[in-house]
Amino acid sequence: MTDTIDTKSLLDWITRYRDAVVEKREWLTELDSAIGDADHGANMARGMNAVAEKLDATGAPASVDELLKVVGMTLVSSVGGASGPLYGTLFLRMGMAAGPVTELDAAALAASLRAGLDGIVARGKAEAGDKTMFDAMAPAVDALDAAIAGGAGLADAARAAADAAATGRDATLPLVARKGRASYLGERSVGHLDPGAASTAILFETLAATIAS
Amino acid sequence: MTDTIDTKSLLDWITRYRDAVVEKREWLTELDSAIGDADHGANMARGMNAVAEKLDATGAPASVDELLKVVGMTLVSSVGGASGPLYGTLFLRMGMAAGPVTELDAAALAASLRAGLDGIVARGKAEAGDKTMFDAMAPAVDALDAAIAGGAGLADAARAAADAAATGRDATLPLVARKGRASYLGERSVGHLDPGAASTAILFETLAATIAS
Amino acid sequence: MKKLINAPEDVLVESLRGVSLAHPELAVDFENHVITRATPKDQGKVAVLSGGGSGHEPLHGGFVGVGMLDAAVAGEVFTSPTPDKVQAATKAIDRGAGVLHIVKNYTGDVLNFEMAAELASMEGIEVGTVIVDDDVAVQDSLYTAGRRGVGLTVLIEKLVGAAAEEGQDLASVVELAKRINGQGRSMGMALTSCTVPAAGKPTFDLPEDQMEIGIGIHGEPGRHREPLAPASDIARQLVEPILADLDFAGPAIVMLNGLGGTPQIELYLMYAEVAALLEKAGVQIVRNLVGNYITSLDMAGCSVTVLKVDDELLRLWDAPVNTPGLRWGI
Amino acid sequence: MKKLINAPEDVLVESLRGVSLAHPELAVDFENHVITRATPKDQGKVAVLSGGGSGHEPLHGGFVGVGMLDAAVAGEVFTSPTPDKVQAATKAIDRGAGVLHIVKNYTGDVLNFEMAAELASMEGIEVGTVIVDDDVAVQDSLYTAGRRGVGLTVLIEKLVGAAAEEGQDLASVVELAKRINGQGRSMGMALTSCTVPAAGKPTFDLPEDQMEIGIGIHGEPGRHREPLAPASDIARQLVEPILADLDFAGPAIVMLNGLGGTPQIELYLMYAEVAALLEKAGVQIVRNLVGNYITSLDMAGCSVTVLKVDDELLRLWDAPVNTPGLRWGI
Ligand SMILES: Nc1ncnc2c1ncn2[C@@H]1O[C@H](COP(=O)(O)OP(=O)(O)O)[C@@H](O)[C@H]1O
Ligand SMILES: Nc1ncnc2c1ncn2[C@@H]1O[C@H](COP(=O)(O)OP(=O)(O)O)[C@@H](O)[C@H]1O
Ligand SMILES: [Mg+2]
Ligand SMILES: [Mg+2]
Ligand SMILES: [Mg+2]
Ligand SMILES: [Mg+2]
Repeated sequence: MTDTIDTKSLLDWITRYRDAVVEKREWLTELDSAIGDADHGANMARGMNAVAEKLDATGAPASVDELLKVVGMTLVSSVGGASGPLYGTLFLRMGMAAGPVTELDAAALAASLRAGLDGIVARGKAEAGDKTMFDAMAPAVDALDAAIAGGAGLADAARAAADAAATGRDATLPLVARKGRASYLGERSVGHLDPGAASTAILFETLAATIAS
Repeated sequence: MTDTIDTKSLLDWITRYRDAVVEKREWLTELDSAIGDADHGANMARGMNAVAEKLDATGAPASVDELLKVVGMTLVSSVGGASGPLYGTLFLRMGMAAGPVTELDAAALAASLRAGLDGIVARGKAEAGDKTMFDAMAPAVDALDAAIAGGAGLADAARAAADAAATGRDATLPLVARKGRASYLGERSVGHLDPGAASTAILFETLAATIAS
Repeated sequence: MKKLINAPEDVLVESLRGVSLAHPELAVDFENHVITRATPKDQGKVAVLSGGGSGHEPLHGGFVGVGMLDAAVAGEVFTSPTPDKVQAATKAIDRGAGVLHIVKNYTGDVLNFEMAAELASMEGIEVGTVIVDDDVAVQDSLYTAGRRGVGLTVLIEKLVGAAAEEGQDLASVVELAKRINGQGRSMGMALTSCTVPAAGKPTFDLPEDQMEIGIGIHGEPGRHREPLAPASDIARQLVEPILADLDFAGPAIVMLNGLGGTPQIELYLMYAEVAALLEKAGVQIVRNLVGNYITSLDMAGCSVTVLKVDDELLRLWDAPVNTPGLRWGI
Repeated sequence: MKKLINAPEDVLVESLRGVSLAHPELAVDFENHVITRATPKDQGKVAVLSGGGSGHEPLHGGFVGVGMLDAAVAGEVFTSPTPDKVQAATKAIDRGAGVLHIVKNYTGDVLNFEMAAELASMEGIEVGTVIVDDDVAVQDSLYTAGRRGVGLTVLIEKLVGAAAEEGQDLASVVELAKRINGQGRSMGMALTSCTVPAAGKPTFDLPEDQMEIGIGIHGEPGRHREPLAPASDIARQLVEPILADLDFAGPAIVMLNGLGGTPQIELYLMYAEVAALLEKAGVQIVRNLVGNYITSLDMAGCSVTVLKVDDELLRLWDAPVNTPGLRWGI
């Protein structure tokens, strides 16, 4: 465990995320059945499986930006639905912010994720409390920044981010959805977790686990 | 109780038959569900209700042939399906055989019914054992003839006919259908009463009851 | 029973009201439940009539129009119309050259149309009749009412309608209809029962894991019931009995028909399976229909119809037709 | 789950195979799940593209052809197609005059088509976009993703397709599409849920005696659930919110659309109810469609779309169209 994350570890993260969404696909779809159209698990599993296949077939790029670009492009071109362009944009913007390096220190990782989050907002126009993936991701990136500013190491910062994402996910429960398909439900969306927030919490959990290992 | 049946009694018979098929429509449809298309009760009820309405609206004709013709024509033009033309033909031919009289004695009634039965055979080509209304009607008309030949009065002859019709109906149970919709079932039609034989048994039962009253 | 209806006994007339409002090019006789063209064809041409129980829409009313039927007589749901109504329609459309009755082979239909033809000829109208009996699910033998008339009816109505439109006489049109009937076969299957409005419940019970092979279009039982199978297997079970009944090598028109409750995405998928099997057996599909053409109320399932064709039939098929259910070339 | 399919994951491609076999006048790109005309329109004319999740057939693939769409991009069932595929289709049909994207207003569709338009313009293809949002069941407010795009999509595809066919430029075609979107509204209801093949079970439970008013075309919940009612009452519940949203007095095109599992006999019956209510409110129905045009897999139910029209729109409506799903004048 060092205080940077290199391309190989990023690849490990991607793999863990794939495994986790495939494992939890039914739960994600259950969440989406309640307030959406019952496909978020299928969408994320299809996308991350496509990413894994793509990286298998072409070999993982050596530079961080190339790797993240492949992930982003593959998600964009395999998921569809709302989550495809949004998660795709996350990784594409992360790559652009990271640049042609082979590892990221804590600050660079945080900046990259911040850029990704901004990309999601640029695409989806979500605001805090709209009951979307933003409500798990924004607190996670904020927590990462705060931990780094407070002098924490990468591992601790990533753990803080994962915890914040989980808290953010749980905080979507009482919200009225104002973006995406769930917004058609109005008040009836209250009492359900947002599926995208749930998959985002998994993303940060696997990031923390990768760095911790 | 005399040994003839006049137009008024024939009308009484028609009314009793209407009441009986309306009362038993669900049973008739149940029978038709098992080996047909679940409409024999609806068909017969619609037809006999139309007959009653017609006779109500225009008044019952004074002569036997006119009365039976109205019944037959109304059945033909209100039932549809297989039973419409067959029952319609029965009454039309009965009327033609009876002629412009105001009452029928036992022999004339038997001859009229025989002509009706022949009409059904001419239309539907059913033979004994095909599992159709023929299998209730032919024994009934035979029994009527035999009773008259044996010197029985009209009431006893009609009772014999009703009993023979019921026996004929029950005898359709083990038969394999060879005519009408039930024939598509082949062996699977075994073990079910034929709906048309069931409505025919009701026809003769109400005839016996009318004459007995 | 979940249906978009008011009272079950009003379904037929209220649905005809919708037909009448939706199609100014058609005329509806509400008393006799007859749909005709608003503008009759020219005097001296054979008129073509079909009809039967309702619940098979677009058959028959949806096929009234230039190049196809002149009239359709609608009975109650699954119940043949009565002779007087068929006779009224026959009289209304006769243009002095006689009327062809296209009748599906069910005892009720056959008897009612037979009586109607008698009534019509008593009024001096020449009537020719073709009895359609294309359903290979039922044995055509002395021991049945014969094969049922199903999907081929649609194709006959189109082809014979074209022949009548171009001025062929009644004898030719009857002969043509009979010839087509001789060279077409169908077979159907159901995933679910239909529900007759007046009955209020499904005609038969079909468990969630079972299907019925060889179903008729009135919810009559089929050849047998068996566990639900993939589309490829179902296609095989529909195509094989058709090919076993008649040699279809050569050019053919194929219809993959939905029974009313099956969506188009599944019908196209089935068509791909069926077409592959037929092509493998030497059938060359020159024209096709994929969609709901002869339905069984809300039943889920499909049927396959194959008709052997020559250049003459192909020409008649391609002739213009303009009806709610089939339209091209106009 | 009772469906005529093989494996759920193959439904899309296998159904496209059927489309390809059934329609020689169309070309199918199996890699990108794109249906185009086999013969492209003339150089210099605006091309019109639509697409979205599958399961709404005939929308969109069934509307590709002369006078309507140049291409339809099919996503997985109920899932928007991805930008690369939309971009591939855009590129394939551009005839140098730009491409109109007709997009139904769902976050997924909007985002994916937006990215596709970005990709296309990077390649020098001019793209115009109309977002269709006609569903009055959903409030259009800051607190929702806006009204959903439903039945009006069919009418826009027809009208705008006609304008492109006659050579109107991209700016005019975009403006026309937006104008039409502004003057049409829809509302739907369901008797049953649909079943997504990959999910294998109904998306929602709707008890035998209940119906859902204001349903979307993906099994999204509606405005509310209530006891099953007669057709006349259902018609009122569909028509009233449409009339409350926009003044429709005057000439209009009306579509009574089936959601996939409802037979034509019921759709005509509903049409009669709806037409009567609209006429009473001063809407003069000058054209109509009654049938399955934009479906939700096997869902039973229907939707009503009303579009205010003038002579210009009527002329475009009557212009020839030749697609599997809509055909006249050719
Ligand atoms: N405008 C938006 N901004 C951010 N996230 C969004 C937005 N719209 C939807 N989402 C997220 O997308 C998730 C749904 O994704 P998914 O089910 O895969 O797509 P779809 O809604 O198209 O079926 C929601 O749970 C929500 O977190
Ligand atoms: N060819 C025939 N000859 C005599 N009776 C017949 C014949 N075909 C059918 N039937 C009778 O008709 C009855 C069915 O009548 P119904 O259900 O009203 O008509 P459908 O079969 O057209 O639905 C059968 O039960 C049978 O008794
Ligand atoms: Mg979803
Ligand atoms: Mg019956
Ligand atoms: Mg019947
Ligand atoms: Mg989706």
